[in-house]
Amino acid sequence: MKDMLEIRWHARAGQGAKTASYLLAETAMEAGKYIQAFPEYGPERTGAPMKAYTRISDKPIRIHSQIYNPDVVVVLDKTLIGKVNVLEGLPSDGIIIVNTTQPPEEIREQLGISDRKIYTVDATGIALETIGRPIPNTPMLGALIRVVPIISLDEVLNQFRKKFEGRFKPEVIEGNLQAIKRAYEEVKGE
Amino acid sequence: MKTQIKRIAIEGNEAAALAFKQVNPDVVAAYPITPSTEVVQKFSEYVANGEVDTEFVPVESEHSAMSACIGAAAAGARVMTATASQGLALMWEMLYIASALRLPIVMSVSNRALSAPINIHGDHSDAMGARDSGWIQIFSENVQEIYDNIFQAVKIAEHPDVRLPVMVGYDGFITSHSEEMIEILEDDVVRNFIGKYKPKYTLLDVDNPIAVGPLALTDSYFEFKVAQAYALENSLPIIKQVGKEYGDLTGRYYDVIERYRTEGAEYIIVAMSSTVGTAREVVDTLREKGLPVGLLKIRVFRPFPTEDIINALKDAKVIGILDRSMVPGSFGGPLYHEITSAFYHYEKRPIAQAYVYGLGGRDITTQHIEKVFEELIDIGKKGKPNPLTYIGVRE
Amino acid sequence: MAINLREIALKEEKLVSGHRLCAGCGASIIVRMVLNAIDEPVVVANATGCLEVATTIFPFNAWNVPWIHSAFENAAATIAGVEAAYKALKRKGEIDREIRFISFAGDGGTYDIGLQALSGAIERGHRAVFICYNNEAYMNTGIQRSGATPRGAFTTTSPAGKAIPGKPQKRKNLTEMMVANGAKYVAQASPSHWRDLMEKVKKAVNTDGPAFLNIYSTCPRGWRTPDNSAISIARLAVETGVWPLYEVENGKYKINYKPPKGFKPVEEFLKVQGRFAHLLKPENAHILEEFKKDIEEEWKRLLSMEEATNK
Amino acid sequence: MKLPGWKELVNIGPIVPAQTSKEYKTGDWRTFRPEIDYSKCTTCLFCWLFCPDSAVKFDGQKVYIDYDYCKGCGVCAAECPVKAITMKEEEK
Repeated sequence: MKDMLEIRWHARAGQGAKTASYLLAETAMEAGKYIQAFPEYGPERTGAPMKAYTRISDKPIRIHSQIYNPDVVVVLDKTLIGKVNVLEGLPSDGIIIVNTTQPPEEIREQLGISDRKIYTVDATGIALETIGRPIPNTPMLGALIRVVPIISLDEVLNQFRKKFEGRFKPEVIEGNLQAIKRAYEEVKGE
Repeated sequence: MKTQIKRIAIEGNEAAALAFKQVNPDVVAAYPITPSTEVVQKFSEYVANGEVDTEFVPVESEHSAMSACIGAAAAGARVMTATASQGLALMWEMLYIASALRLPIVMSVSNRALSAPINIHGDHSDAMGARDSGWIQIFSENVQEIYDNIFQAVKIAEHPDVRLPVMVGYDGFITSHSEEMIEILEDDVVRNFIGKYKPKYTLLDVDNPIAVGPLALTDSYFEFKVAQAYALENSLPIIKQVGKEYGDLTGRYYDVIERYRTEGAEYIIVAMSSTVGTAREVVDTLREKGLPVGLLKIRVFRPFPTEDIINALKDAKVIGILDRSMVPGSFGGPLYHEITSAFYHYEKRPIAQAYVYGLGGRDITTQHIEKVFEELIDIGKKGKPNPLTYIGVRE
Repeated sequence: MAINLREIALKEEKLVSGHRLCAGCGASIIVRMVLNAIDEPVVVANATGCLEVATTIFPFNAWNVPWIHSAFENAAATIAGVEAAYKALKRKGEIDREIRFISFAGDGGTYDIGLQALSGAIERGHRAVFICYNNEAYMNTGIQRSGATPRGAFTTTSPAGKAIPGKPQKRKNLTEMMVANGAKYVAQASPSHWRDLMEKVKKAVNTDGPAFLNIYSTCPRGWRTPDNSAISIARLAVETGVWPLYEVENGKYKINYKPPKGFKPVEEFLKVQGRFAHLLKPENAHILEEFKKDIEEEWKRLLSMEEATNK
Repeated sequence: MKLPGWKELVNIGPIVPAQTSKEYKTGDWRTFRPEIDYSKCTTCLFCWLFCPDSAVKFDGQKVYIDYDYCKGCGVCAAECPVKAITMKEEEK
C-alpha cells in the first residue's frame, strides 16, 4: 500500500457523509495516524449529490488538493449509481463499498466492470432498525473499517461515543454503535 | 520550555475560533460570511456558554464590524474579528483607518474570491485587495498554522513598537473547511505567551481626554503616513522574534519566509498558503529523481520581507511565482510584481516566470506543479520567461 | 432634573474655543448644550462632517471629552464598539467609572449613509445616545440634498430651477423610524427650546438602552440666513410646526410644545431663509401648498399618536 | 504650534490631547464685535448658553466676551432678552 490512504465518500447532502469522513479521520488520529478530511462544498442543499474525502497517513499530510485517485470509494446512496460517476479515478485494484440490499455481483453488473473489489451492506436497513432513521453514515463507516482495517472496530466505537456524548441522546448513541457493529459484521464482498 | 502536547482534529475555521477563545479577547465584533462563518458561529457558542469573557457584538455588516472593532480598540480593549471576500471588501475603508489609527486588531480571513461572478471558494483576491491597507498580513499553510498564527498575531499587533492590525489569512474551504490534526496549547500557556494587553492610550481614560482620528491636512497627513509605513516595515524583526519565541514554546518555529529544499536548487517555486503543502510533495518527488528544485513559502506578505526573499532566491536559475489572484491589465500577480521589483537593482537575479492559478478555488494538483517545474527547466534552457501563464484554465 | 444655568456655566467647557466652525453655527451650540446637560463623564464618537472636520484640525482639538472619529457612515457602530469595550473592561474590573456614550452625526451621517449602522446599533441595544444634528443637507461638502432636506428647499443638488424648483420630495421621517427601530427613548428637540433640549438629553443618557435625539441645527451658510439667526430660525421652525418638539418614551408619545394660539404662518419661517426664497413666488404656490400639507399631516399624526398612546 | 516630523509619530497614531484648539485664536475672523451694556445685563446667561464658540464666559458674577475667540456671529446679541448686547463694527 502507498503511504497514504485516500477515501472518497458519495452521498446526498444530509446523509452524513461529512460526519462519517470526519469520524473516520478522528478515529485514525486517535490511533496515531495523520489525517485530513474535507467535504466538497457548493451551494447545493439537502438532497443534492455531494462528495466528502478522507486522507489517512503514517506521515504528516501536506497535500491540499482534492482526491482524484481514491483507494476506496464509499457510496452512501445506491441511487447515485448511474447518476454520478462513482468509479471516477478509482484504480483497477480500488475498492468500492455500496449501501444496498443487493449482493456485490449485482452491483458489479450494474457498474459494468470486471476489476476493482466490490462490497455491499444494507446500511439504510441497519440504520432504520438500530437508530430508527435512514441515516446510513455510521453503518457505512463500520463496513469500511472491516474492508480496510486501518483502525479497529473498538477504536471507532470509542471515538463515536466520545464525539457525540452529550450532543446526542444515549439511545441515539447506542443505536449508532449498534449500527456500526452490525454493518461491520454484515458487509459482504464477492 | 516544551509544554505537554495535546492533539485534536479540527477544521480550519474552528481552529481559528478556538485560538480566539484561548486569547479571550475583550471584544469581538463580527459578521458572518462564507467561508469564514464558522469562526463567528463557533465563537458565539463560546460566548453563549460563558467560556469567554468577551463582549460579542453581532453587527449588521462587515463595515460596522471593523468600525466597532476600531471603537473598541481605541477604548483600550483587545479586539478580534473574522471575515472573508466581499466582507473584507466592504471593510476596505475601515481597514485603512484601523491601521492608521494604530489599533492592534487581529482578524482571521478565510481567503475567498471576489465577485463577480460570485464564487465562494478560495483565492487570494480579497487579501491582495487589502495589501496596501497598512495591515500586517500573515498567510497560513494548514490548520495548525492558522491556530499558531493567531496567537503570534496578537503578540505582534500589540507590541509597543508595532501597534498595527494583523490579518491572518488561510485558504477558504481548502483550509477553512478541512479537518486536520493540530497540536493545541493550554489556556494559561497562551495567556502567558500573549501577556496582558497594555494600551498606549484609551478613550475610557476620561480624566485625560484625547481625540482619536483628527483631521490632518496638507501640513501633517504625510508625516502620519510615513510614520505608519515605517512602523509596518519595522515590524519585520518583531514578527521574526515572536515566531522564534513561539517556537521555543511549542517547537514550531516561524519565520517570515520558509525555504523548503532550496539549498542548491536551480528551479524554485514561490507560493503562499495551502498550495505550499502540495508543492512540498512535488519538490520531494523531483528531488528523489535528482532534479535541483526547491520551494519558497511566503508566510508574511506585509511587511514584504524583501531581503529574506532575495537571499532565498538569488542563486536560483529560474523561479516560478505562483499568484492565487490577478492584477488585471498587468503582466503578473501581486507576488510576481513585488519579487521582480525587489530584484531590479541586483545584477545577479533569477529568471522569473509569472503564474496565476487557482482563482475561485480551482484546484491545484501535484501534476500542475510538476508541470510548472518542467516549464521552469525549459525556460532555463531558453534563457527567457514565457508570458504570464494561467494554470488549469480552459482555453 | 432641574437645569441651573448658573451652576453649569461655572463648570469646565466640554467643547472649547478655537474650533473652526462657521460663525453662528448651530451645531456647536447644540454640542455645548448636550454636553453641558450631562453630569457623568462621556465619550463621543463623531461622524465625518462639519462638526468633526472643524473641531479637530491637527494638532488642534476643541474637545474636552474623549472623542473618536473614524469615518462618515459609522459613528453609531464606532460608539457601539467603545461601549462594548467599556462593558467588557468593566466586567473584568479594569474600570469602575460610570461613563456615558454619545455619537454625533449630521443628517447625512444619520438619515442617509449612516442609517444602517445606526439601525443595527439600536437593534442590538447598546447603551448610547445617538444624536443627529440636523441641518437638513450635506453642508460639509457644500450644501447637497439629503434625506432630511425638506420639500422645496434649495440645495446645490436640488437647485431651484425652472423645471424643478428645489427638492421635489418631502424629508424622510427618521425620528419615527427610530421609534419603530426600537430605540428606548426618542425625541425631537431644538436649541431654541434649550430647557426642553437639555432635559431630553438627561433623559436620554439615563435611559438604560439606546436613545435617539434629532436636533434641529441651523446652518447660516447653507440656509442662506444671517450669522446671528441660529436660534431665532430654530425657534420659528418650532413655532410654525415645521419642527415639532416631541418625545417617545416606552412607546408613549408626548408633544412638548403646543402653541397656545396655533402655529404661526409657515411663511414667517420661509421668508427669512434664502433656501426657500423661490417658494414664495406665485409660480411655486403649489409647492408651498404641499409644504404646508406635509406639516399639517405630521402634526395630525403626532396628535393622534399622543392620544392613542396615552389612553 | 510646532508640527511634528514623522519620526516623532512612529509610536503614536493621529491622536491629540484635549483643548489644544485654544491655541488657535478665531477672534480675528470677526468683523462685528459684541459689547455688553452691564447696566442692562441681568446675567440670564443666554448669551453664554447660545454662543457657538464658547467665547462668552461667566465668572460667577458677570458674563464677559473672550475676544480671542469670538467670531462676531451676533447670536448673543440677537438672543439677549434685554438687548444688553450690541454689535459694533470692528475698527481695523
